[in-house]
Amino acid sequence: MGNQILTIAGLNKSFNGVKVLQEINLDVNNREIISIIGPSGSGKSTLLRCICKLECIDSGVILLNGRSIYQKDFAKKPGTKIGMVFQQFNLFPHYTVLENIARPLMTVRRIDKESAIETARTLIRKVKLENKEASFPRQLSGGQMQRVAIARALAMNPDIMLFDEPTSALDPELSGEVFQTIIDLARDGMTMIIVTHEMSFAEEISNRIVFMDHGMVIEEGNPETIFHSPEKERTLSFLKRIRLIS
Amino acid sequence: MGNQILTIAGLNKSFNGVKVLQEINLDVNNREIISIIGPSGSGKSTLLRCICKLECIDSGVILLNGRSIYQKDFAKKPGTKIGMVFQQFNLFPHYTVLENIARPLMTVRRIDKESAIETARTLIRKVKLENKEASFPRQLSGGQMQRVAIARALAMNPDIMLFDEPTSALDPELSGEVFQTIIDLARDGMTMIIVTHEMSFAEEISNRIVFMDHGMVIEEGNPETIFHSPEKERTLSFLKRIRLIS
Amino acid sequence: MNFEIIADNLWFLLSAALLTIKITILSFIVALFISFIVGTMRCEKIPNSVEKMLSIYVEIFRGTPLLIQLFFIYYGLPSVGINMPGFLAAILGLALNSAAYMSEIIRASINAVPMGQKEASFVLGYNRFQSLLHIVYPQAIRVAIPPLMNSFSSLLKESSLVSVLAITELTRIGNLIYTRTYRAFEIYLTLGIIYFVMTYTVSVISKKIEKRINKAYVS
Amino acid sequence: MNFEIIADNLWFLLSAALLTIKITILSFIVALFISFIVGTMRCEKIPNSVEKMLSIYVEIFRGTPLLIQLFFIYYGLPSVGINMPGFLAAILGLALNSAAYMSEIIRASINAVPMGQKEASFVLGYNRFQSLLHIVYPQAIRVAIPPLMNSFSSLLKESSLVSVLAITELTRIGNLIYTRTYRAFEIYLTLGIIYFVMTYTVSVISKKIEKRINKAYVS
Amino acid sequence: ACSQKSETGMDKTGQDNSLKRVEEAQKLTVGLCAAYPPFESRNEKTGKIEGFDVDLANALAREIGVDVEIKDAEWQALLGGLTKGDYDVLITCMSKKEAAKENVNMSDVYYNLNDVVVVREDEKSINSPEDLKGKVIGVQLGSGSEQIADKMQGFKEIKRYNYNPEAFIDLKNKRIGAVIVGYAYAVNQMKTEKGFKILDKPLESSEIVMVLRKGEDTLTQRLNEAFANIKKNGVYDQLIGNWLKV
Ligand SMILES: Nc1ncnc2c1ncn2[C@@H]1O[C@H](COP(=O)(O)OP(=O)(O)OP(=O)(O)O)[C@@H](O)[C@H]1O
Ligand SMILES: Nc1ncnc2c1ncn2[C@@H]1O[C@H](COP(=O)(O)OP(=O)(O)OP(=O)(O)O)[C@@H](O)[C@H]1O
Ligand SMILES: NC(=O)CC[C@H](N)C(=O)O
Ligand SMILES: [Mg+2]
Ligand SMILES: [Mg+2]
Repeated sequence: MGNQILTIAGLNKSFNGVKVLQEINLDVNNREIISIIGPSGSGKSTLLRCICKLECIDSGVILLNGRSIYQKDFAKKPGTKIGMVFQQFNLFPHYTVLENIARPLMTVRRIDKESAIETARTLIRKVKLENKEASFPRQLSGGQMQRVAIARALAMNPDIMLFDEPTSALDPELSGEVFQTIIDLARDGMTMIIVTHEMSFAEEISNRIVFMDHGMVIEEGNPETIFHSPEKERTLSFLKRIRLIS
Repeated sequence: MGNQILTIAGLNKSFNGVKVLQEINLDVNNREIISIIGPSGSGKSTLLRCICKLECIDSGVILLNGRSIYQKDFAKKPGTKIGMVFQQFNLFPHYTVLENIARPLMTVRRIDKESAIETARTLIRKVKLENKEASFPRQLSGGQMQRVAIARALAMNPDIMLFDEPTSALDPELSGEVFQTIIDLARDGMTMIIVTHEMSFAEEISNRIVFMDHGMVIEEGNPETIFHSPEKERTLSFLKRIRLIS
Repeated sequence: MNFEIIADNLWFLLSAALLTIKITILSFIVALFISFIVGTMRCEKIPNSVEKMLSIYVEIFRGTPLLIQLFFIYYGLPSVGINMPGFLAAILGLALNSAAYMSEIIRASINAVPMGQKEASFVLGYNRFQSLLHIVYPQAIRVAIPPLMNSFSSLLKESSLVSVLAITELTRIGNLIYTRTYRAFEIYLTLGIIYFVMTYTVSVISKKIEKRINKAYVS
Repeated sequence: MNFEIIADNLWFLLSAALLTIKITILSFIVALFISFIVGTMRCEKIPNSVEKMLSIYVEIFRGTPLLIQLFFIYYGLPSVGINMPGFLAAILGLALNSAAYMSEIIRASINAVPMGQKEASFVLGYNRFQSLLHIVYPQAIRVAIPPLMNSFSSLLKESSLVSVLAITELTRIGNLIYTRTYRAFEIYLTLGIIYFVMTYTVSVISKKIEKRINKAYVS
Repeated sequence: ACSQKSETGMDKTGQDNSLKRVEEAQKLTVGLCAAYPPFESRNEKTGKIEGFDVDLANALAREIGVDVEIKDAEWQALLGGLTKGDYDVLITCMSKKEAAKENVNMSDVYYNLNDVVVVREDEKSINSPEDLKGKVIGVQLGSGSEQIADKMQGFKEIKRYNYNPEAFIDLKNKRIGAVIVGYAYAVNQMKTEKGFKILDKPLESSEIVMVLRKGEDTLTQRLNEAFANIKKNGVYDQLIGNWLKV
């Protein structure tokens, strides 16, 4: 329990009276990699958005390293930073690749320009975009954009990274490079929650799979169990449908 | 020769200096049904558009019932009317189904309202949309819209009907009803030129198939020959590609 | 504060407002007429010289202040033999000015009608004019109505400028009352309210029409 | 026709045109400032009462004629103790009027920035203000520049109305020469040309800027 | 540019038919600018235009045996309007100097009006016209007072208003130091609005006339006769008593 990094308990969330998340309980240990799967509209994105405070919640607790994310000075304490990677990348179009990573450091962390650029360069190397640092997002491929987005999130030195379908907006050929970047991160020991529809990727990378439906966690367990001998009927039928399509 | 309804000879057409139709010769006999096939950009639509004077031509002759379509009083003589059905239907959105068919009769032919409506009703029955006559186009399915478009063209009592990919904008389920309408027309003895990518339909309905590529008629002949033992290499490779896809 | 003056003159103010409305409606009708012709012509194939002339008309009237246009028409034109009463000059000036803007609205609305509509009507045998009248206009108008209502509002406000041509519409009546009473605050406040009520009414009507159009298009 | 009068007064006219430009630029700057504040506030979560007030401001200034607004500010407000020189009243009137329109442009431009941009910056730890300054504005401005240039042109033309506050800008000088010479045709024609040259210049610059922006966005 | 003038003043033979025209129309059209009490202004109670000039016009018309139509117009537009043919005569407290800008006919002088300097009651620094040096003064655009002001030297600035009332508002609000205006107006002004005083020493005297189109001598003569009559029969003095008694 001592290495539990994220704790979600009794989380409820509704939009205009419609329950979208119901009594979610989820613990994430340090260095753990969790994939969330489930049909469209099951609340996966909403869960991630609650964790990074893009949505406010109706009830429940979300603790990061033992501190409620709703504490006033939450983001200022060490060990309380959350990185988020969006399906649509959401790079800043008016910044170059380098600026996309360095500027937030300067603006939010008040780090001086030189160190910010240095950090940014290190991360650009990490996602293998050395020759693109002066490019603008519109000059990049989707896969490259997503890798920049990952580097940008990493630059803030987060304790946990959230990925919301990081490859859904990409052509299959481009998904590979993004997966590789995430796998590299896993190797470095980053704690991650990944929402994805790519079952083989989820199976390969995760310590744990969480299956959601209708705003509830239906089943969770190790990839082996969930993908090959799930307990619940609903999980099984979802997996069947998904495999049919892909 | 006496029953040749449409004669195209030495037709050339270019857009901004780019040749789109080159030395097209095509004769259409009365009651004949011709399908034009060919790859995208080969000039099929442009050919139809030249025949119905939506495009002007660079050189060549187009005769309908022996009269040049560019003669001054062309459209006023009997036996010189051309019907056209578009891929995008182009129904008039501010008219009901009934009005779409009756109004052109009233405006163009100066037929009085009662007779126009009567004619329109007959045609609506023919395309089996009796219960839709008061609907607006936006309230119809694509297949229904296309049938109204066919009825509208028929109302002008044309000597020949041109169809430019009449089902390309439709879901496969809806294509059937449009094909059926065209088949009914064929049975009534209407002369038709049909541009289509639906090879099996073309094979079933046509007396003759014309294969075009790069603005030229590459090969023509009866469906049997063209589809099963074409002479030209290009025809063969086109048909192979098309079959692969569908 | 002394609103007695307003009470005393309310009747005059309201009848002047009526004149303002009359001027607005008249010039709007003229502008509508001009803008339909100009806007339509600029969408059709017309001789290059005519197109040039129309575009110059639009550019000039959009590129210079209405006030100057009014002065020019009323005070300037008589010296080249074109002499008209103030009321006519006002209507003409407002209409020519608005029509320059409105013709661009009409043009955009006509261009918003899909090409296929014109083609379909042509193939059915409509001539240019019939196609325009029966097929293009009815569809273009739906697109044009909201911005045209907006033009109407602008015209209502801009009609205040014709007070400089000594037409006793709302603004000038305000000025005249003010000459005798010096109660600028009360008078201009009242004028503002009257104008606001008028433009607000227009915008309410406009929203209703828009809603009805959208509804008709969606259902 | 007698354009000697114009030649005689050309210097006069051009220096008045300079004042017109000065008035326009000054009020544009003030309007820009107001419209950024108003437009931004109306995009953010603000107390309902404040939102109401801002929307009333916008509606009133868009719903009444500028002429009345100018009269009210200059001649009306002194009676409630707000007394300012004509130049200031002119700038203020023009700016408040334009800002009402421009704030809607700013609002639309901010809303045109995809929600994801604000969310991304929020997740990275930007506060509201930083997000606005570093992420939202730079993107909104690209969208806003063409319509804002248009507002500038309108302002240039509307500045002719401040002649009623006895400010000797271009239109007033024209009137002055007119009452001395009665050569309305030549004078107002010249005024028209000067205004046209100014607005035309603005529109040329505006098109250049637009092109550059589009290029930057496409390449 | 002068050709259009013949359509009003002269008939085809170049004869002056102005009197005939008025008599035939049974109407004398009088142009004035109703922002100059007590000569002409709009009564804020009745909404009618009233004043010395209006009554004078009526008295003269009665002598001639025709009706009067009053047309209100901008001061700056009056002379232009007269030449255009909008009015038969201007009776609007216009001085010879004001009218001389245009080639016009003038009647006999019907009033002598001093121009005076008006200042705030509490004004200490301006006691005579000489004190106006270095001050901002206000006048009505295009008026005789403006001409006087232009002739005098040494002002800081001359502010030219569309109407005198605006000048007085600015005077009251201390935006300017003095207003130069006709004596009668000044007196009337001080009846409605307290807080001003007139400097004892008048500036210049202006001869007020009726203004007609150039060459319309018959009408000018007839008006002069009529004026002589009402002066003789006491009507004129009565009007003076009604409007211009100080
Ligand atoms: N801002 C919002 N307002 C109202 N309803 C919302 C909002 N965002 C999400 N919802 C609803 O909440 C439910 C869960 O949405 P969510 O996006 O979390 O699903 P998801 O599992 O991420 O689906 P997908 O796989 O399609 O991304 C859906 O029914 C959705 O319509
Ligand atoms: N209005 C036009 N202006 C310029 N080029 C045109 C125009 N219309 C068609 N073309 C060109 O002419 C060529 C023939 O076009 P056309 O539409 O006739 O082909 P098609 O055989 O109908 O193709 P598809 O099967 O895609 O409909 C194409 O290269 C097209 O780009
Ligand atoms: N009716 C008028 O406005 C008269 C003007 C007057 N002559 C003046 O000097 O101001
Ligand atoms: Mg989602
Ligand atoms: Mg085609």
